[in-house]
Amino acid sequence: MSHSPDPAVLIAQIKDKLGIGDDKVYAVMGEFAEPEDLVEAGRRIRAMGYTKIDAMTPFPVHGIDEAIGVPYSKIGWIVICGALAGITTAQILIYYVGAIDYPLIIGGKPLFDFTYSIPPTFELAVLFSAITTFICTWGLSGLPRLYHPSMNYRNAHRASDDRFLLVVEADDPKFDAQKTAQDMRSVGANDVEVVEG
Amino acid sequence: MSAVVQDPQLMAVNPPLVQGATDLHDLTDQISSVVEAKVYETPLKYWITLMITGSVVLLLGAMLTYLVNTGIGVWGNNRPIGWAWDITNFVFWIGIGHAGTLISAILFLFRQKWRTSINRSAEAMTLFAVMCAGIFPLFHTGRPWRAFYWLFPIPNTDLNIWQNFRSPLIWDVFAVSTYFTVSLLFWYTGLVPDLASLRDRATSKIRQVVFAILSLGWRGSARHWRHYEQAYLILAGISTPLVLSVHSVVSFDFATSVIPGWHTTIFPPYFVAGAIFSGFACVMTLLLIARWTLNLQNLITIKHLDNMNKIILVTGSVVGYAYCTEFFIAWYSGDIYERFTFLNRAFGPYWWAAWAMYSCNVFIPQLYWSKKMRTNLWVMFIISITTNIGMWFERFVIIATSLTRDFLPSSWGYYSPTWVDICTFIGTIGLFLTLFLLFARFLPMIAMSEVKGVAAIEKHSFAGQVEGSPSHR
Amino acid sequence: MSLVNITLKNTPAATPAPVTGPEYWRSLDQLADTPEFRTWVEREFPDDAAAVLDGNSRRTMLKIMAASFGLAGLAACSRPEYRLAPQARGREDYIPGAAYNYTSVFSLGGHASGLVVQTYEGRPSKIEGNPDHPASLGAATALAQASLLSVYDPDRSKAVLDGGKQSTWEKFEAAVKGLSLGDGSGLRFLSGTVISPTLDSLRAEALKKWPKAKWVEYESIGRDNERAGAMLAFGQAVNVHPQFDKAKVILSLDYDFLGADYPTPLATKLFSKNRHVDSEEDLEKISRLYVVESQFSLTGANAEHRLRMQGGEVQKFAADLVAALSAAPAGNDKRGKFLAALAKDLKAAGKDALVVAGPRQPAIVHALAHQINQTLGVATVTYTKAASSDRVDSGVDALKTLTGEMTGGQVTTLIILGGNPAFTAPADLQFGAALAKVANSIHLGAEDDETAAAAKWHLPEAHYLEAWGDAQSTDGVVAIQQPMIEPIFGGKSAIEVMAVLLDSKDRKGLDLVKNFWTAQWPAATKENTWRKTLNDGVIAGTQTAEVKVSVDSKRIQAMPAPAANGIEVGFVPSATTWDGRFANNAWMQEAPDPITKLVWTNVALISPAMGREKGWKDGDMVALTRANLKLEAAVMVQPGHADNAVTIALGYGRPRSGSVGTNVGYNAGLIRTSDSFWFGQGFAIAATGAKEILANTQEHGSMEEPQLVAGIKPNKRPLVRETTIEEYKKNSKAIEEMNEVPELDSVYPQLKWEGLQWGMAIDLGACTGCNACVVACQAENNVPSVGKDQVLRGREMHWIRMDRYYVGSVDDPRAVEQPIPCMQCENAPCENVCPVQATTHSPEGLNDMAYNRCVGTRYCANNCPFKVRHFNFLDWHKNFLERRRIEPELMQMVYNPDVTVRMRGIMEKCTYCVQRIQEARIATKTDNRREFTGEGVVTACQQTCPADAISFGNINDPNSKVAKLKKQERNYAMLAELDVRPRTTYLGRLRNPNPELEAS
Amino acid sequence: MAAIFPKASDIILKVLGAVIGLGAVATIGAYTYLSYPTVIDTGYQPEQPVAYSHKLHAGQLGMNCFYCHYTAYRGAYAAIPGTEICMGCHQKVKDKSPRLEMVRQSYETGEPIPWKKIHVMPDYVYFNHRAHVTAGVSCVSCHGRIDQMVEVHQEKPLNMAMCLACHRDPAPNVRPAELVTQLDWVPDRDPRVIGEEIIAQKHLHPPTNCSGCHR
Repeated sequence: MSHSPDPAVLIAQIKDKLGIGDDKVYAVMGEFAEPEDLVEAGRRIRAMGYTKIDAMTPFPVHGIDEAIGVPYSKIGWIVICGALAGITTAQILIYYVGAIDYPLIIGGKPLFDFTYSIPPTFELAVLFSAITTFICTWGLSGLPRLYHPSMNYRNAHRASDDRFLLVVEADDPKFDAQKTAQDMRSVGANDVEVVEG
Repeated sequence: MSAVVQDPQLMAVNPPLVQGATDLHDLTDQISSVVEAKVYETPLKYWITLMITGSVVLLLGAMLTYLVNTGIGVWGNNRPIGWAWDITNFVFWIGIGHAGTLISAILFLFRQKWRTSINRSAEAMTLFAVMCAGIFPLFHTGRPWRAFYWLFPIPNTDLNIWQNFRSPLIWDVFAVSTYFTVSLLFWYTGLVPDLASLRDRATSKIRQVVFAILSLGWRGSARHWRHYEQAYLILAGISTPLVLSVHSVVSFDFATSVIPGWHTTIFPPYFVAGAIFSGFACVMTLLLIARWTLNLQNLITIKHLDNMNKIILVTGSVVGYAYCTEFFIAWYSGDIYERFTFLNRAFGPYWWAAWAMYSCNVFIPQLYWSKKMRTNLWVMFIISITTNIGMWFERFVIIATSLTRDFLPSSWGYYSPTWVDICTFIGTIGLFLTLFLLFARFLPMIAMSEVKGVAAIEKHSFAGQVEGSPSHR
Repeated sequence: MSLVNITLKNTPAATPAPVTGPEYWRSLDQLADTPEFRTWVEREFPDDAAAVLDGNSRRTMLKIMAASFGLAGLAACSRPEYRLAPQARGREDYIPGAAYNYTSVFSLGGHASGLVVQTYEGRPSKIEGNPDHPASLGAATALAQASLLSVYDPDRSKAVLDGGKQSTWEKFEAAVKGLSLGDGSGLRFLSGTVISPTLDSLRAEALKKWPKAKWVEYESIGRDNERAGAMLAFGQAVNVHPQFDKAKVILSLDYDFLGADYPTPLATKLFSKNRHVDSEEDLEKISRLYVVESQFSLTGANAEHRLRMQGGEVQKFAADLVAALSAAPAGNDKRGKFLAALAKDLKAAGKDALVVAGPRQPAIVHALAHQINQTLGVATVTYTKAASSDRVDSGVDALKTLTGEMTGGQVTTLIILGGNPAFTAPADLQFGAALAKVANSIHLGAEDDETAAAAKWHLPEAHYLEAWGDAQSTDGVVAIQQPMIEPIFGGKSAIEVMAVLLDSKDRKGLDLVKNFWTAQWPAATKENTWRKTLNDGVIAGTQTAEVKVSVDSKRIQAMPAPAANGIEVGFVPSATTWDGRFANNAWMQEAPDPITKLVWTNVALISPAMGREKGWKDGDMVALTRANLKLEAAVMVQPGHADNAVTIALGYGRPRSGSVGTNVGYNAGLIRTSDSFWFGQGFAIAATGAKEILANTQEHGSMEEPQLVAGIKPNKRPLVRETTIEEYKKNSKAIEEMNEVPELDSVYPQLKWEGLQWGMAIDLGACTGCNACVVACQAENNVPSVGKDQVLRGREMHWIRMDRYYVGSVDDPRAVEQPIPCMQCENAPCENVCPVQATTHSPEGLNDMAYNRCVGTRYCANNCPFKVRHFNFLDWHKNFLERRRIEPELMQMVYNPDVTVRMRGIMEKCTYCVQRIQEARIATKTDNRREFTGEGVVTACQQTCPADAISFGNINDPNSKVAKLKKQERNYAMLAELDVRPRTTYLGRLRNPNPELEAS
Repeated sequence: MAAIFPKASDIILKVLGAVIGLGAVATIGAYTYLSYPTVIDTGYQPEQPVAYSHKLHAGQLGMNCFYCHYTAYRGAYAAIPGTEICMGCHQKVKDKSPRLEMVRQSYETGEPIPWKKIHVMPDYVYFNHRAHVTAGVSCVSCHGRIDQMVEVHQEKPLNMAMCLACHRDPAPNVRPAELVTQLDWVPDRDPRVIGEEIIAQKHLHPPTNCSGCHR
């Protein structure tokens, strides 16, 4: 038998979708003083079967990605497309301008020639790839954003200073606030906290 | 938490790049304290310097206004010397800029850890130098109010006329604007994690908000870092050929012309070498000043300076080699005009400029063969200055002396600058310094996250656990 | 980190930010008067705002009309309101904006040259030579060209002055009625050489009315010596007509007939005639020119052989030559050799020889020249009877007598018809002072000048393009002087003033002239003849018949050799300001002297030897003194100048001229005396220690590179190429081979230039370097004058310039001249580098320049191997007006409406007069509806060239002259090795030296 | 540490971004349209000192354009006729009309009638009416249907793009020269074909290089 869903629930769902829902558990977070410990702990937490793990560090810690299973970045491929776009744009622009839209005899040279189109083409390729890179970096990292639940963690501000945070997010199937906090402590995390937001 | 170990023997063989900082937090403190200092906490000498340079910027504004109101005639340019100080300064500033990119990009690719403490300021320097450079191509035109948009291929419903892609000047427009954009993105990308640190350290609400926005909400999450590092690597990768191309294109302005002394195939490599040369000299000057005014001895060590001096020595010699080649070709080509141009360069009315450039760029840097000289602060300061002077003269010699006496003796002429020429150049120097001082005071002058990475390695380097800097895999 | 813990007491006060963007426009707005206008101009085309607001733009007349009908006060639309003012009762079939040509005539120094004047909306805008006039043959001199600018000279005298106070013509006429002249014993007339038959008739009338009156003719630069010489030789007044084109061997005794000594193009026309080489035979026609002179004149520069000596030694030389013709002379020095070879050559030439004497040489030298010509039995000179009246005294002596009478008080009324005697009269006469003693002195003059200041009455003289008149050239042909425009400042011409004095019934110039002439014609055909005359510009059948004359050698006494004591100072007419009447003419002031290349000044020219001896450099100030006379002037070392001699041009240093000419240069008149009118001995010269900066348009005077490093031989650049006829006969490739060009290959496919293709060939053999093309181009293309300070900065704007290179030793060089317009390169290096396509190539091979697209990077100019591109570093037109504090309207009227007036910040250059090409194209295609093949296009420089050295046309048309010339073997392109493929090519110069002298 | 921004801020951020983005696009679009020559340059219609109706004279009375603008086929400028041309007719026709007061005055005094200029070219552009009219370019091509305008206004942008368009492909705008003043002319065949024939026969090749119009 079916019944129409309660509107209140619906609204709550929509609010959640928009990210302005009521506070709920985001993750369990803990901190480490040394990168090595973080890597080690990460490896172990993952071994326990957690999949939604993240780390917050003041500098890129070597080996953490493998440890907590963050996939390799795809930016490179996108940028190559950017570069190709730059090259085509330049070639088309120069050809159109010189040979199609307003052909003029200049210095007895042909209306279009590969030789003199090289420098602008190269520059445009570089420009396009640079811009692509820049946009992708933030886009893929889900930035810019002003609010993030992790910021409610007591020591979040030290993640950009001298602390190395380990995060197990709530939408992890294996997640259970008490249990997970337990595991975190067991791998040596300090100030373990269930972070809401 | 463990301190960065200072083992005496190790210090001897391989002094750590980050000294004095007891741990990561201390390091953050040291670097951020400059930015977070209250107005009165910053040394007075800083504010005084800023006031002086600031007033020079006003001078620049006045000069440019006068120029646009009255015409290029207020400069000394004439027929045949259509380009003089304007383009000289343009090339000079672009050249300065290059070292920044090279330090941050090429040294990065070559895994030179020692770059970390200087690359931020070097990149900033690039930006400011390119800004100064950009002033000249725009304002050297007779009708800047037209030039600034007729030089870009903006679709035009009224005229249906476009740019001439055969012209090296259009290549310049593309190269320089690309160069500025890329440098800016590169610099900003590197800045974001540090901005995040500042945000997290901020005590006042305003600072928090400002830095929160500037840092784009950076959390240092592993998911950020993986893209970030990739991006940084790519940007470094494309900046390297870019920086080479930019100065090659600048050199095309001359190389593709028909004027003896300009029409030379050696120009691209020669200009690039010169650019690195002058750029490193300029970085040197700035670092030494910063080191003095903001007491950064711990962060900018003698080792850094020594390495840079080695590069200055090498590039200086490359430039010297280029000079010799030019003369050889002039003689070997048998072209009477080419021949005369180079005789005229060394012994004509502008002999003094030529010899100033030979001495400053080739002879003086040879002192750096001795380690004593390379590590003496005063020596390196003076040489960094003479090098910049020398490189300015190089551009002037190439541009002006080649034009003074070209093909037809009837149209030979002589150029001497007016007070407006001089003040405009001084003005750009003021602009450059002002921007740099503001940067040094209001943004982290040293890439914290990177230094921390290095520090973390340093700590383990003698324990033999490290495979290269963590800032890339 | 050590922190100095202090608090800042004084935070830096914010300095007011510099003026930015919008301000800029406001500054321009000072020139416009209405906000609407400004906003519109900015919106519509800010780049030309300056031009428009300056009112420097073309179609100025429309604009001015518009302005006068009130451009202001229209808040309605964002768009400015242009008003159109059609003539309410216009002329039938008058087409606004179209050019109308009228004939007229230009008189100077006793010579007349016929003109064709182009007018737009009733304002003269360009002067050309009248092909039907015997003294111009279609060409016009630089001075004639520039006389156009004087029409619009805002410094011209604008009102009748009575004792310096403003008055009116009516008052003057009343005053004239009041004069009691009686039999005219106290009445004197002073005028320049009268060559106007109408004025002559009025003169006769006046002398009849006042029998005791006297009429004195005085020209600072005139033909008195020539006349006296003829008198002396032939015992009667004849005009001498040397036929330079018929002569094979020519000797010029200090006669700069290619330059300032001959104020019409005729001499150059004739001389250059047989220097055009189109075939083998033509090689034989090339004449051989010997010149004996003190200054290094243009004629000397063109001479095969030149002997420099003091002006005073010339008569000795002439006498020796007479002797040498009968008995071979002794003497083995340069002079001796020269004399011997010359005598031999002259004799060999026989009837094809020609000896001419310069107007600065005394009568005796002219007489000797006539004698030699007669002895040689030359067929190269003709004589015509000169009109002369015994009631007229002319020359310095006449003026001396007159001033005597004036100081003596015999003269109660002096009427000065034109000219500026107070400035031009010899210093010892003290004319100014004498003039002040005359009770009723009436001065008719173009400027409120030195004479006007001293005279009681000053009357503004109408410019010759404002007034009716006529002029007779030396061979008798009369041309009618038609006005192009009403007198702008209400001036009157000499004949009109005479009419007032004589109280004749005709008062208007037109009536006077027309009635004078029509009276002599059969009544039936009066009108037609008159119309025809106006159309042709000359009155048919007025040529005076040749006369046979013979020299009476008894009259020619052996003259005492002049005592050579100390420095000789010679005075020469200025090629730019003549006797000073062009001092206020910016075009002439900025036209470089053909030899010295100086602008905006004259100098004391000395020989290199003298320079070395005294240790003087260019610009050192010296004092020239004799008795109580003193002149301070800057010296310039002139290669080829005679030793112990100083030459200084007249016509500079005007103490009372306009805003252009006042106190520019040095007034040679201060030491010019009636006894040493042209040259004199016994001057002392000493450096004053001061230094003057001289502005010239050419720094380096030789094709040879300067010696920079001992041991490295400087190269000679093959720019101007010349060879001797002998060489050329031996090897016709001689010219071409002077520059070996490597095999040229381009990475780009070469364009095919098919159909109509423009090109130019300049014959360096014919070109004498007279500057006419430079000024013609300036007039045609609205080329601005920039002033001395800017020339010093190397910013002169002439689209075609005259390069001068010395050849040979510095003490005794020759000089070659080379006009340099834009080469219109097929592979134009300037086009490649322009970022905005402001300069591109037309399918007809023109290097187009779109001024309104140019942003002014100056890259094109840098990359131009010939440096023919000129940049508007400042707003030249505006600057010029501001410097002269005058209303733009007037100066604008001189502009050619078919050429854009360039604003500051943009590049400009020669375009082969593209406006003329387009006009011709439209004319052809609209009138006879057929393909335009390029016929009938004549560039401004080509049209005015007295030497016909410039040919222009379709190089793809095998029958065109230019195509034929370009096929010649002496045709070469400068800097061919650059593969820029210039469309302007040069024809190598062929010289005809005397083998005997060439060796030495 | 507490978050600096409230939860909702990211939504606001996104919305803000979207608004700014769309705004930018809209602005550019609007600017492009408003700065489009056909928009800004056309439609200028000042009030003339004399209420002269082209619709009446050229349209209904069917007077030939060249009757008044006779310089159009003889010179560079299609000049406004002198007052005497008006009076040629109006001495007899409507010789008392108060609306012609100014015309009569001008004829008597010789003071020109201050007509207002509508079709203005920049000073650096050289357009020659004679060349175009004799080539067979009709008045209508640049001035529109003047014969239908009571008060004349500018119909075409008269900008460089417009000139170029025709110079590159003149055929559609070329007609037999004697028909140039027939603004309402309807060709019996494809005008392009007619144009091409005339172009071939008159050797017309309009320039598209700079010096064609700029000197």
